Amino acid sequence: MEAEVKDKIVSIEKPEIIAPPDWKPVIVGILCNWCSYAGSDLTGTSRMQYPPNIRIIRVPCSSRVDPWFIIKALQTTADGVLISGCHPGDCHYISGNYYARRRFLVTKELLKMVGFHEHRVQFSWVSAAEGAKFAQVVKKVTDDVVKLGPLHLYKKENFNK
Amino acid sequence: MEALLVPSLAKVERIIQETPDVRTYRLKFKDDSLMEKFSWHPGQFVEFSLLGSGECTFCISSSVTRKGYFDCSIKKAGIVTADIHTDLEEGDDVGIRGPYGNWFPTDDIKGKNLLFVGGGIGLAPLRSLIQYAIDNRSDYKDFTILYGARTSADLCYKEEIEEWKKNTGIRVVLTIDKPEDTWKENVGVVPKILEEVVKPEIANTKVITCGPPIMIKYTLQSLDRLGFSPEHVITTLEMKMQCGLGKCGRCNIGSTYICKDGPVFTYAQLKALPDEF
Amino acid sequence: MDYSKEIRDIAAKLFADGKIDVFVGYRMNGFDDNQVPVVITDPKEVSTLVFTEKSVFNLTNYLKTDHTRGKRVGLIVKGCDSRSLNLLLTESQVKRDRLYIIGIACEGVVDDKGVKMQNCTECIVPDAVVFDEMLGSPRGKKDYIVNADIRALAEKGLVERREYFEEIFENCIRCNACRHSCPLCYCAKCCIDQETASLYNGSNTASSAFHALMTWSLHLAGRCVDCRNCEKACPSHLPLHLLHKQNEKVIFENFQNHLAGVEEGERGAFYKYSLKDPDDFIM
Amino acid sequence: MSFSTFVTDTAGLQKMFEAIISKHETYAPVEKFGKFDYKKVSSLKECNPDSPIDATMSVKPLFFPRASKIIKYEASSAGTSIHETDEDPIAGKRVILGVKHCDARGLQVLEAVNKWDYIDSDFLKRRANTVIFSTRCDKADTQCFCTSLDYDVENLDAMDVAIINGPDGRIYLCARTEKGENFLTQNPAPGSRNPEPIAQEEMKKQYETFAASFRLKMDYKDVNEKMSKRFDSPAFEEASRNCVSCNTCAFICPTCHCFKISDEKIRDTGLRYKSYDSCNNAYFTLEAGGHNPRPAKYRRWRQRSMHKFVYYKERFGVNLCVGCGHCAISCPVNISIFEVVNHVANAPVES
Repeated sequence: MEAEVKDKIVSIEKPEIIAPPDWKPVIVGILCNWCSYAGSDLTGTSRMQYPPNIRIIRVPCSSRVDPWFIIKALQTTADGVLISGCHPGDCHYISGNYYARRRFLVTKELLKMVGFHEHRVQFSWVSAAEGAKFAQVVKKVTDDVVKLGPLHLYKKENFNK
Repeated sequence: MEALLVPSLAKVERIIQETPDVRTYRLKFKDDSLMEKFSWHPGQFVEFSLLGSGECTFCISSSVTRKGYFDCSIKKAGIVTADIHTDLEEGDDVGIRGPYGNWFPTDDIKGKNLLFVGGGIGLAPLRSLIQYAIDNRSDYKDFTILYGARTSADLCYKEEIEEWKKNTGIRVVLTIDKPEDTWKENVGVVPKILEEVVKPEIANTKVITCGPPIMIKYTLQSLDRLGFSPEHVITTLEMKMQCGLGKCGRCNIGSTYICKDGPVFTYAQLKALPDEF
Repeated sequence: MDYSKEIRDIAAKLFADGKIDVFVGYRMNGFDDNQVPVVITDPKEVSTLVFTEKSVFNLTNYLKTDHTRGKRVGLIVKGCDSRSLNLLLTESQVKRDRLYIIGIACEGVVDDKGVKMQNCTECIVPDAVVFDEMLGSPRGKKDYIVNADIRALAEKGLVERREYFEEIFENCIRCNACRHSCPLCYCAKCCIDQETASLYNGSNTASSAFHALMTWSLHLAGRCVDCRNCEKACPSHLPLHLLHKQNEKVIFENFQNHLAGVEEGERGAFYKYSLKDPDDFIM
Repeated sequence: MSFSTFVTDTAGLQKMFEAIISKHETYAPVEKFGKFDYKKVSSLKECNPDSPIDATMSVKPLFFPRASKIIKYEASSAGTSIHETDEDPIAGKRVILGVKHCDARGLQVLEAVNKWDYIDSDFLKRRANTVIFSTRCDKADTQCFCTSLDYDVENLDAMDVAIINGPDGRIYLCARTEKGENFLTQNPAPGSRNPEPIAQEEMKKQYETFAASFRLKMDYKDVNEKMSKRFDSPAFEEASRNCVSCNTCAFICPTCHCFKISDEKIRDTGLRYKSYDSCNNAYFTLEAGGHNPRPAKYRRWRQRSMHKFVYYKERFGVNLCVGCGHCAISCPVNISIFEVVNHVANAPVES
């Protein structure tokens, strides 16, 4: 189920950079504790498969995600970022994800302007019952990032994957 | 590569929990030849780095006469020291640069009575000199060590203090700020005990003091009242330092670089500095 | 637009009545026709006050310094300045009853070279929104215009935009002047200045500039009032407004025409939400 | 020891610059967003050696980088290891074009602090490996006051080659150090020749016109002396009142040399950086225990101005200010160190 990497993948933002043959994307997944994290659990317990490229970070609520986290992930190891929370109206804290939604849109648009492909940072609503959807989302994000190639923008010098 | 700022690796040999928030780290350079060459005077400091956290300035709290290791006593205060307390274990590696700064005038004080006045973690730099003086006992006359802390639990080097007490010619006076049930020694702040209990001889005595700024302030005043001349009072001054080399400009007080011209000053020298510490 | 005389009279009166301890205004810089802010505590200095179209700096920045904290302050605000003041008030950074605000119906200010500032040509709220006293005749709100630079950038391709911004981040020297001169950056310790090693970002690389400027602008999104203090302070002359204007545009277009600090008591765009906010970008 | 002078014209100078750029690693002011910063160049078209002083950054970062790596370290199960960072990219032989006189003087002043006691060999190595070409300004900018300070601008030897514009398109190339002399002999300007005897006079005249164009003038001895007695002056508070503590002044100053040491870590590898810091920053002297010797803004300003005009002078015999005016130009509220020190020096003393 490992994301398939064909040879000669170029970085979409920096076409001069060609991915090494053994390159595998790193996706940082920031999941809300109450829905998406439980959803990803369900994916596992239901034995559904999804790409192992995702590294999951659990947060109490999607509104805990400061745009800073996304910037930080992109600046260090991530080739792509997935942020997932409860469906609108289902927030454990009643309205957290409504606040988060606003921030996500602005962050996404700003990153797009400074030269990141819009598929680098993706968002999803996954409930605790949607194990299959979680697998689908991760698959889509990974496939997208594989198409975009490695991220080489503003990486910290001393990072090694 | 900034050649001056590169540390050498040292190993933590032992960790001694002195008080709830002070630990003594016994260190030894990984390179044995470096350890042999490493020599310092009491009162000097090193730049201690926990790699992956940051660099901090600590005085060496043991004497060069005790060979094969050196101690740093570290109180938990900021980000790096908190990391040192939580992350650093026996056998781990740390980076050490040094020794830097000037030192207690070990020659000038020869043949004199010594009065040590320490408060809290301020005993650490004094310990280096006390150990040095004990190991060269014949060079110095009588010692008095006045040491105070907030509570009895905050007294550092408890075992060593017991040993000092056994030595002849050393008078140890301990004090804590507030009375405690099991506490049998003095109660009261250091300057008060200094004037009321210690009552030091003035002639032929050198005073060496270190402690929190507020203690230093009042101790210096009491020493004045007791009639010590400022030239005979020696203190060590701590400022925020980063390079230890007289370059980074952080420890400037007037045209003095505390890291190069200090940290040891006499009270007379301190009086001449602008009031910025 | 010259209200120097009126402002001197008002300031003198305020001092005479004992209503203020400090007055923050502008004076001539003493060598050419440009002005610098001045913090006055002595009523005798009132005569140095001026206000013309050269009065550029947003004075609400001084509300976070020791000279004004806890004191009664007289202050001159233009349209954009008053928006930032409005936000400081709603975010409980200053107390309204300690301020005496001279609002200006602003006709736009000019930069050092005498050219009208870009933010003034696109100004939405020229009149001060909070004030105790208004100078000039108010002309009401204007329509929102998308910044010309943002429009130009939107037409460029991904690689072109990336190259342009890479240049910006590479030329940043990480002095943090933008942040210090921003009236709305009042945090005691900024999250960008983390000293913890795994979060440290103080090196002078494009990467750390990207981190600092992006985080900074996103923390100001929905609050930035486009006063351009940051650009004035930037020693590298970076077009920092691009980041803020982009956020402003997205917020205006998607969140019920929200503009920071225009309504009294209204908080930044990220302090509220609507059920109708766009959702289609989320899977 | 006297050094040679050559005369050439604009075209000759251009050709010489082109030859230098093609042969040597060359740095020169490159414009980005209306501001010139010293960068590596590969052709003369990219840069402008005659960049205006008010829009040019200091050359200091080429000698004292804004952030330099000290060490790289790695932790593994076998223990920690310390590695050297990559070879310093800017320590090789190189030429810098278009350095201002004041900027070059800044490097000379900085040598004192880098040479006392512990010797910062990196700084000195970068200095020794660099040939600096400096054009004397024809006219002072509004914030300049270099002629009012304790160095001889006319015969400054902080640069290796001084370029002076004479009348009728004549350009004089004066070697000022041995390094410059050798460099000029090896890389002569095409068509350059030894000057006529009138050259000295013409150069002097150029200097006189330049010196006459200054708006700001002061007597540095007087300021040094008065400042040293004004530590407790309330004038520091007045002068610093409208400072917004943005720290720009320290970051663009050609002589400020305070730095901080900080670690950056990702997983088990880390880098230690030495990067600029400013004494105007409230956190500069904050100790971990919470004690801060300079908590108020005026105290930090006092430190800054006293360091420039009193402390450094006491310690190393030179003023730490070179009169370039960069701080005043870059300051969002136009506070000039000139104004501050003069305000303090001339403030009435309370009896």
